[in-house]
Amino acid sequence: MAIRAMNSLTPNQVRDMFLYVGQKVVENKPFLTKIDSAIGDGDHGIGMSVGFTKAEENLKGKEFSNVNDVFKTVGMSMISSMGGASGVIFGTMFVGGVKKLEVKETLDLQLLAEIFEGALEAIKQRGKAEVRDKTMVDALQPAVYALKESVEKNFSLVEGLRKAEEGAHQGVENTKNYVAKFGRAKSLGERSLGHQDAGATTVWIIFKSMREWVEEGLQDD
Amino acid sequence: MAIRAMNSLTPNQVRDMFLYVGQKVVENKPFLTKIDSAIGDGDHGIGMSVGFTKAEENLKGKEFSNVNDVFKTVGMSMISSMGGASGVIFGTMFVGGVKKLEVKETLDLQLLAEIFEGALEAIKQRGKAEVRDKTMVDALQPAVYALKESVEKNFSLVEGLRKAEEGAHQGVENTKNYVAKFGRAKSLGERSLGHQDAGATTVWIIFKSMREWVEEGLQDD
Amino acid sequence: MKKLVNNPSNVVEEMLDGYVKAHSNYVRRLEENDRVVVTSRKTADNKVGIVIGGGSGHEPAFLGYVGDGMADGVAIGNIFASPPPAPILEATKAVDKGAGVLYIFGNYAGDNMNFGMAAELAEMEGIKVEKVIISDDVASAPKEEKEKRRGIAGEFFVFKAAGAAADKGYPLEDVARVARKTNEQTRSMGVGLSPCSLPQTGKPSFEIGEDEMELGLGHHGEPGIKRVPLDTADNVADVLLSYIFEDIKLDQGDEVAVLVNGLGSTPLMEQYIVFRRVEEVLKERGIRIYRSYVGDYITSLEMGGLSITLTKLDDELKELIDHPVNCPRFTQK
Amino acid sequence: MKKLVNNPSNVVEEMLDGYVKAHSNYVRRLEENDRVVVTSRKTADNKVGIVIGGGSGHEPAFLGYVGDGMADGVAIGNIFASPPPAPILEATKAVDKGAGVLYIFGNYAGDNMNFGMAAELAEMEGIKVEKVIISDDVASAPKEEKEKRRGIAGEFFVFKAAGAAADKGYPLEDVARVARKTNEQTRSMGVGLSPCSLPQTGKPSFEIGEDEMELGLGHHGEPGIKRVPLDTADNVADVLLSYIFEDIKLDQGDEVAVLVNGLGSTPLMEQYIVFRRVEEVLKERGIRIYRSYVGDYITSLEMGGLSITLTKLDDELKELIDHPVNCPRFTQK
Ligand SMILES: Nc1ncnc2c1ncn2[C@@H]1O[C@H](COP(=O)(O)OP(=O)(O)O)[C@@H](O)[C@H]1O
Ligand SMILES: Nc1ncnc2c1ncn2[C@@H]1O[C@H](COP(=O)(O)OP(=O)(O)O)[C@@H](O)[C@H]1O
Ligand SMILES: [Mg+2]
Ligand SMILES: [Mg+2]
Ligand SMILES: [Mg+2]
Ligand SMILES: [Mg+2]
Repeated sequence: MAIRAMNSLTPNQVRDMFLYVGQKVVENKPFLTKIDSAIGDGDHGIGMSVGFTKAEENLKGKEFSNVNDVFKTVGMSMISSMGGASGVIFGTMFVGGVKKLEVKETLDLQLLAEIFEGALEAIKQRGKAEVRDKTMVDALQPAVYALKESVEKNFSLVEGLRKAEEGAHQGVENTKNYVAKFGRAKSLGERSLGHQDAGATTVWIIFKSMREWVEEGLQDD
Repeated sequence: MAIRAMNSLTPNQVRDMFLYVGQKVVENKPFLTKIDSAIGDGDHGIGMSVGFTKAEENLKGKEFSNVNDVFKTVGMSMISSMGGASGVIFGTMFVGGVKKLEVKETLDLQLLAEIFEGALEAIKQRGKAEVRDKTMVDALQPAVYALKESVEKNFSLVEGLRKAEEGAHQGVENTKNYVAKFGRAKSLGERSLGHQDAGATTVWIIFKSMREWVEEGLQDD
Repeated sequence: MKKLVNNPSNVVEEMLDGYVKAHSNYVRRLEENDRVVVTSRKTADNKVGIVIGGGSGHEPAFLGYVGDGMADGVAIGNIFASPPPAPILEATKAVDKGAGVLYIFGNYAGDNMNFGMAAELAEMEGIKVEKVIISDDVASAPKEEKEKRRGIAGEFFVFKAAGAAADKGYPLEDVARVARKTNEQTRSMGVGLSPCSLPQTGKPSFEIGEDEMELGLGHHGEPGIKRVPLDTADNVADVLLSYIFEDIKLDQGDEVAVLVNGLGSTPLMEQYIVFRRVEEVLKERGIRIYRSYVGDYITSLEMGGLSITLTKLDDELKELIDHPVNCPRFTQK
Repeated sequence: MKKLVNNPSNVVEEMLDGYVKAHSNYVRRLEENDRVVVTSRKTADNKVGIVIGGGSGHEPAFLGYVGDGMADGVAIGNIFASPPPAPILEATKAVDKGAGVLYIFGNYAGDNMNFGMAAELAEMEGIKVEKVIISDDVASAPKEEKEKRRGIAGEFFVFKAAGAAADKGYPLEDVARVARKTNEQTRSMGVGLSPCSLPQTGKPSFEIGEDEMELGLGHHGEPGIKRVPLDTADNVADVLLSYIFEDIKLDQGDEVAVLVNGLGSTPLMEQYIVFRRVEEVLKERGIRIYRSYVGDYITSLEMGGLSITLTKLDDELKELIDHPVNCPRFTQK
């Protein structure tokens, strides 16, 4: 059942979308390793792969009756398996937005914007990072703004995701101009300039893959 | 009181001769280090310097009434300060020959030959090394033979010492053709070929310096 | 750097496997979560539980300090990465005897967040939890911001004091108080000579010249205060101590516990040479060493270097420092 | 290699200084000879004295093993060089209580000669002395010539057993018998990954490629049996064990003590990973591990690598291995 450019997704489609996203993140492991090696400890690709592999284990073959549980499953898989700062931060990216959300049976652009806005808030609260601190927040925040703007402009789901992807990508580029304030890159000070942040890169890959899946109607079954 | 080419020495002259010998060995520390570094652990120069410095401490300014005590003092200084195999071996080179010797008040070539012959026996018994095992025995044995032959030929003290020096030197050269059987060089097997033995080199330096002192009538006071 | 490992992804699992096999009379792994090691020995009813933890690669810390008189459980992360909340929570449930549980961990973003989440979850399950965050590394932030400092070797003294307090039957708030006091009274300053490398990446944790050292190096290779030429043991001890003396008031007659902690590949010989100078300097200043510890207490794999830790003691802390300990990797009579 | 030292000629003196300052409740240096460290604790009247020793650079061996239930005195040589007879003799006089003294040392030319001379001198002074020479390194000579083998990490088990026997009041000949039996029943096999260097020369103790290891490497960098490519921890454990199994008959149901000994810079993590495999292999063969020890027991400064030691136990040795120990660098309850 390949539907091109769906405008809203069932819980099981959301599941499939994140299975695809996970696949893409795992494929990018060497790339993320290289980025984190330049100014971090080189384990970001490993960590994200562990998290998404755990998510795949917990999503695959399972039926979901609401959107909330899919997000929760992805987020909790990360939190429970990854460890480190990024386990909590990326886990919160999925859990944070649905924590107080009433049960939803379809995911449209408005809900997506709402969920990631909640996630952004939760991450900032948890990790205390703001834009310009050279973290994944630098990619997530513009992505969230793009989603919200797209809702206002009545864009389609795929259009909204493309805007978010572009926003995240711009955020990644911006991180090159910032001095790190969190994580291991922090202690490098000025030496972190010129390098993009690994976590921000992952955020961009996540939005890019979501857009691809929705656009192509790709499915994992 | 500089007497050229003395034919017999008083106990205090023997003392002064060994003070001179010690000085020469200490001067050769870097040379011995280099030799021991090639196939050993590089500490032979350090060790011999420690031993002769201790000997100097115990000889200097002291009056000796017999030859035996001078030899004993040098040997015991080494045994007590150096440690390792070479402390015992070189200590025995001085102690071993006078251990059972009756008290002597002058040192002539015959006594010298007798003392070092006893030393050679004691060292072989202690360390179980024979000629061709690439140790100091390879230098000491020809030196002892040369001394004995010189006694038979009625050579002067300085002539006898020169023959001993030559014998020791030939012994050092011979060690280059032997595979080490003792000490750390032992584990190198064939790789020790082409290198001279450090302890043999020290024996040569000792006889060479004795000859110099007797020849020049050098004194340390 | 060369490693004796199998699959680099499995080093933590396999180390834990080996560890509990070697010390089965002391500890066991939890069935609920295999990244948890808890004491298998009987402890007093109603004893406050102590859960410690952090990344792997610091062995004998942290797992080596689970045993009589120290911690009851440890949550084990990947190399140099905080454990997730799940093992922390499971450790908490396993060691709680109704008197509550104290978390002690170093001040790192990951540990803060994961122990923080675990504490929230534990409290949702009705377990009282207190957290004490260790910040002894004077190199990592100015004096006025001690709470921002990293936790390094001084963690050992906090485990020691809190473990003793719990063993003596102190209630949770007092165990936490004692742990906080120890942290307040503890200062560490380290020096790095050579890096380590992670099994998974093989990359050295930092670059350093053959005759340089890094003053204030962190336990994961974080840069310190400055890169200076390698110096003598005595001068290094003097410099490290000077940072500590500038940071905490120590007067004639004061008593301290001293820890000279090797980072992994620094021989005991060098650690004792440094300790010798520490003792000399403290004596000159009229500061009395009440107890001293020399050795690899909290390492960074095969990193080269060491740190000096001083903890200013009062009567209460002296009693706690004296308390016996029996752990797989630390015993005190 | 970088060192935290002052004058390289003084490293042993300064280490000893630091050591006795750090452990003044356990040990003291002799006034008669400052290269001797003896226990400062009360031991039973008429207890057989145990004097151990050898070169420095193997810390915690040998000085760390002077204390309750192990040795009474240690004679300390320069780095990797036997002590002279004088400190051995002084140690002997200091620890003799009339019941005689046992010397335990590794089978090296220097140690043999110096302990030998000291024994002669001690006997001239009317002290009964027995010598037990340890030769556990299977790599260093063929099986038929066990008496020519070097002593490496297995020395620890001999100290342990003899120390316990002396503590239990065995007479000299029995302490010596037990030490000899332990040596007979002990086999070690090591692997070297990276060299150390002497403070005085700075020269690496051996050369080795980035992906090589030396099977059977000696404790001073002596070449072993062969140079092979670096392998996984499990394969290395298997190979080391295979040499041991070929050398000593171990049948199903036999009981052994196991020591995985780090040479200096090999992280505990890797040592436990190797121990994990050792346990697995012994279990497969139905050999029971009675007690196990993992850690840096006898090192070679900052050398990289480790060794595996197995000691086949009978009832007498089991009792001795179980005996409590309280030393500055090793404690067993
Ligand atoms: N406090 C924080 N808030 C938001 N993101 C953070 C924070 N700390 C770290 N990150 C993100 O985590 C990424 C690093 O992840 P990872 O390499 O997996 O963890 P670690 O830094 O523990 O090695 C950084 O690139 C950054 O984007
Ligand atoms: N058994 C022995 N018999 C005679 N000489 C020996 C013996 N063992 C070693 N030597 C001598 O000692 C020398 C090494 O001395 P040194 O370097 O001071 O000691 P070590 O070998 O302990 O480092 C060798 O070059 C050799 O001449
Ligand atoms: Mg990272
Ligand atoms: Mg040498
Ligand atoms: Mg990390
Ligand atoms: Mg030597």
